[in-house]
Amino acid sequence: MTGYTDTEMMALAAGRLIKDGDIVFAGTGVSMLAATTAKRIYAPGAVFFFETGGIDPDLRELPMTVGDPRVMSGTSINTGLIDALSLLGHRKLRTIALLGTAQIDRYGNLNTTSLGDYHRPATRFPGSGGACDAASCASGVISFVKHEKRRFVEKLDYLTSVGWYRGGDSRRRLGLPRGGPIAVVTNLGVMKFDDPTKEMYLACRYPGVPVETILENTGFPVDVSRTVEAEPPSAEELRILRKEVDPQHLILQ
Amino acid sequence: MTGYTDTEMMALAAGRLIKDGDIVFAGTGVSMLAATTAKRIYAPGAVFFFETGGIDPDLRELPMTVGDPRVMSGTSINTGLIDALSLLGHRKLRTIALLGTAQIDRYGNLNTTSLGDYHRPATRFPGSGGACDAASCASGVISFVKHEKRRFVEKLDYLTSVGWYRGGDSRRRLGLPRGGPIAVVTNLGVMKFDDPTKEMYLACRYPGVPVETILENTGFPVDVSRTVEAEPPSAEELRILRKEVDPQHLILQ
Amino acid sequence: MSDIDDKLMSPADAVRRFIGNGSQVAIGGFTINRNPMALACEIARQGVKDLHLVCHSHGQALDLLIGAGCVSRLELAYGGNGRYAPTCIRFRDAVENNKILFEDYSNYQMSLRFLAGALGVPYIPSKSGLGSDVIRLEGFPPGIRKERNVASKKVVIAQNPFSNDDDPVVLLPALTPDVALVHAQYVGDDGTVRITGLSFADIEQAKSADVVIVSCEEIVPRSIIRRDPDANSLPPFLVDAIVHAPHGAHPTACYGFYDYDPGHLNLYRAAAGDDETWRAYLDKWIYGVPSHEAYLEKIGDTALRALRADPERGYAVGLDRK
Amino acid sequence: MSDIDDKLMSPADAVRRFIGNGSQVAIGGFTINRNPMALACEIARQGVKDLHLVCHSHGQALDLLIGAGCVSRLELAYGGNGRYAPTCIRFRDAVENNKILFEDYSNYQMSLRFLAGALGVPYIPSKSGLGSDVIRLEGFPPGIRKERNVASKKVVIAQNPFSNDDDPVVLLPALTPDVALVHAQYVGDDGTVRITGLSFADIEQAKSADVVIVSCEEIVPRSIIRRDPDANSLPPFLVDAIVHAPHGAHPTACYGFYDYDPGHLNLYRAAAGDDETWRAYLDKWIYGVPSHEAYLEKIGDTALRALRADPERGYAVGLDRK
Repeated sequence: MTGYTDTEMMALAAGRLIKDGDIVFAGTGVSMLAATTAKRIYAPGAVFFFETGGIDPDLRELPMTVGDPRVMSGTSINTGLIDALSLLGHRKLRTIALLGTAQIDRYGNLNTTSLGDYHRPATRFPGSGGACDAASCASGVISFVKHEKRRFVEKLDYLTSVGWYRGGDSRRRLGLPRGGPIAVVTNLGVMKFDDPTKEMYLACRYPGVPVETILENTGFPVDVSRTVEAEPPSAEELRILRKEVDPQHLILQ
Repeated sequence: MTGYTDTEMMALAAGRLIKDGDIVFAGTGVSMLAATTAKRIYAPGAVFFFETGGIDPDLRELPMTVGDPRVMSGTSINTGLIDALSLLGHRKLRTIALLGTAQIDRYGNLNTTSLGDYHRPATRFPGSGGACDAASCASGVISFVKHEKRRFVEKLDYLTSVGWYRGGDSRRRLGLPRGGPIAVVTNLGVMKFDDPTKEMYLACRYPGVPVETILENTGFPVDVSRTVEAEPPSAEELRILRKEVDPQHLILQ
Repeated sequence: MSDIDDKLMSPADAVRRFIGNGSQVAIGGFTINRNPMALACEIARQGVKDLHLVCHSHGQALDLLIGAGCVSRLELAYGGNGRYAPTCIRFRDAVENNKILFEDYSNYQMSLRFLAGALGVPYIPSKSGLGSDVIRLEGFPPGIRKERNVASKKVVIAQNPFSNDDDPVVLLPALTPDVALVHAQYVGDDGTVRITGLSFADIEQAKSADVVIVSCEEIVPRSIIRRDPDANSLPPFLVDAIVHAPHGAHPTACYGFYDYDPGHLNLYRAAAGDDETWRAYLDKWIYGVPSHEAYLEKIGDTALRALRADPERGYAVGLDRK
Repeated sequence: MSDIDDKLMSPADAVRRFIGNGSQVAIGGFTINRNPMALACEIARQGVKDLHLVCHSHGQALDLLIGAGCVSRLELAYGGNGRYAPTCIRFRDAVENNKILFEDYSNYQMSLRFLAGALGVPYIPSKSGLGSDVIRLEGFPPGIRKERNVASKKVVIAQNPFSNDDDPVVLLPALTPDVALVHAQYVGDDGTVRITGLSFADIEQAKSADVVIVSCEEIVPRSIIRRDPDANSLPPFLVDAIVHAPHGAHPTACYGFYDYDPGHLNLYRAAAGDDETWRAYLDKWIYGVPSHEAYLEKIGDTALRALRADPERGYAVGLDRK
């Protein structure tokens, strides 16, 4: 099987990053697809939770948003926003947040608020939701973004969710003792972050995607010296994704 | 029927102060007796709640303390300490707290912590529990205390629960915009507080108790010019108290 | 006679009695779930103006009220409805075209602000948002900062006074709205409220408000709702108006009763994108129906039946959600 | 194999593994209700020293641990057991005779301090206590103020920065204990915890702690505990040890299972008033029994049967409580 879509590859690439035992906070959209896929394929023992308060649902049907009644079905416990969002930063838990974004900079800071002037934007997005909270408090963030120059930018129009801030130890100096971006999953590859600069580099490119394509679609220079090629989706991965996770193509387009 | 005990008269005197529609926060001991009595005799439509989180229990059996399982039976809702204690100060509710105390001063400040030096007390009492909170946040406080000179004192050994503080508008100036003592129910009579001085005065004496006895047992001067004699307990009041409210004489001695 | 006779009323009476032009209103629910739609539709129908909405992540009620011109100020964390509106459409239009004043917070921040209001404390500290524009940029103009129910500052950055090290925290001002709207599954005839499934921040919102209006799917006897007081959400004395409104969250979901309505949400999306079709939507679904019952009749039994929740799973299993 | 095989252990193993000399421990329950007695007795049996207890209103477990010499520091709001001890007896002895360091707060203050710990914020403001000696007087000596898990100041009085008027608030430092002990009615074999009846501040205490030990009346299948997730109290990943201990709250009550035991509490009261009889109590009921099972055997079936809760009322109807 060779044909697969960008969204499918993104969901699988992110799902592969999740391990049994991880405590994963998932947002709306591709995040939800990656979470549901991971639960079925890679990490049935991972615990997924949602800012709305549903903890460890059975995820037998794909929730469309974190407000979907499917996130409160078959759970261990149904709570509310304050409980769920406080768990993000709980010192005894290693929590990983899956967040979509509209813009990202080289330090993994995210914009899901607006383009242009904040007070009268050219384009308004939904806003932070729990993203700012997850970025501030979780042990790590995996973000999703379409690989385009206008999205991978030198300077965000609005900094909704703090990543490595200005690099180095600037995040810690803000007063955020833990957390920070782990990976950025795009439709072309997966970016990670260097120590100690905390600058983004290209960790892997998807099968058949030339490094040049990635560089052309990134609005700032990135190190590509350590890039490897990702495994293509297996027939079984695609079958599960298409037939079991999202048979209605709610998020897969 | 003429014979009745101090505790019986106190429970009835306090119970008579409670009206249908009141939202009453009750503590342990005589408070509990007054609450359970009021629910049966004077104010079946009053809502009683407890710092432990039980709201509007049926009170078919007398709870011995606020931690008794009887405060969580037949309730409207079972919550926890934070919910219950935050309701005390809720701006849309008129809440009345019933509190026992070991010492009281002329402004209705209470001590339930200790006698003597705080760090090495001659006598240690249980401590604030929710009393300091109720005194700070409720719309009004009715307290219970045995009428003795060593309990009605010029200066408390420890100020656990703020009443009218130092009188006048000193309570408000502390940063407590509402609340304050309404009445003090003793084994000899009921004390109330003057406006605007907020000093205690004798509002009523129980049948047969001379004013002089009260003055002798109060460690500071009180105005007795407006004192009336309370109605004695009726046979029916005593029957309900003894046969229905506390048939085991758990609090009635 | 039940204990709630004086509180039981129609959506029209509840809105008329408790909500006026300029009211600050907290909406319960979350994006496409348990929005108090029967109440929101009635607010739109009565043409209330200049509402100041305060919410965390909202979708349908938020967008409808903005689109109907009822809102002049908005504090929120998120406006979106998943695939039916990745960004809420009339909300987006209002922000991009300067039709409302808006102030962005995060979900945790907004929830903690409601919690502070519920606890009766003036603010609550948090670590969330340090370094972000959510903290740095104020959306509201300084001119309204002295008005009632507008925080004097969006947030305050302070040092933790218990730490000797540099330890900044974000102080979040309490919210104390005039009115909270809640759609619940059950209300007892003693006035006790029960929400099943996730409660989102509905309970904190209700406790933070001066007035609480609860619409519900079912009114049940006191003996039923008090059989399991651990499951209950609000005591009677916090509730000012009770509205019996079956399907009162439609087209959003109500756990255990019905799912969200993809058909109607798609219809809404198609209408909301253009001023003219949007006006037609309002005429048909809001102004053109005199009541919630009439609205449901127009939606139709067949459509409602398809949304019915599986009793065990709480949602409509296998529902076509495209 | 169930999901909790690695967490399921005896009281002895749980205490040995997670509690050491000097540990800061939060005890669940309230005065005579749902105290984690099987765990507290085991702590006493193992002779743990120098515990730093943090609690709101406590009774039986508090008094036993102090009386057994396990405690050197105590932060509390209240120590009492109703008619069985208007002031807890060994607690009173320890305070009056300078055997422990103690610090007084109120119930709301202690609960909010646990809430702050649970939320991961360094402090929480409140109005409660302004003008009182609870705020004015520090119980702990300055010398220990720099130690781990001791607040650098008891409280801080600050001005509300959102107000232009004089508006003082009391800042309460967060509690983040090493261990929280909870006695619950049910734990699922997936690790989910369910408390029924009042939860007191148990949930905040558990969330504020590094380690959570839960003893329970029953372990039930995952399919049962997940049938009603709205009723559950803690998710599995917050729980580190699970101890199956039926009657694990005796002689305090456990709603829905059994009432408090007036006979044993009276026996305790009689013993605790004098050092010699108290020593005999410890020898007989703690050191003289190797385990919780042996303790229950000594209490006897007849006594336990008399405490059995009425299934509808949750307590033992008509129990002789004198």
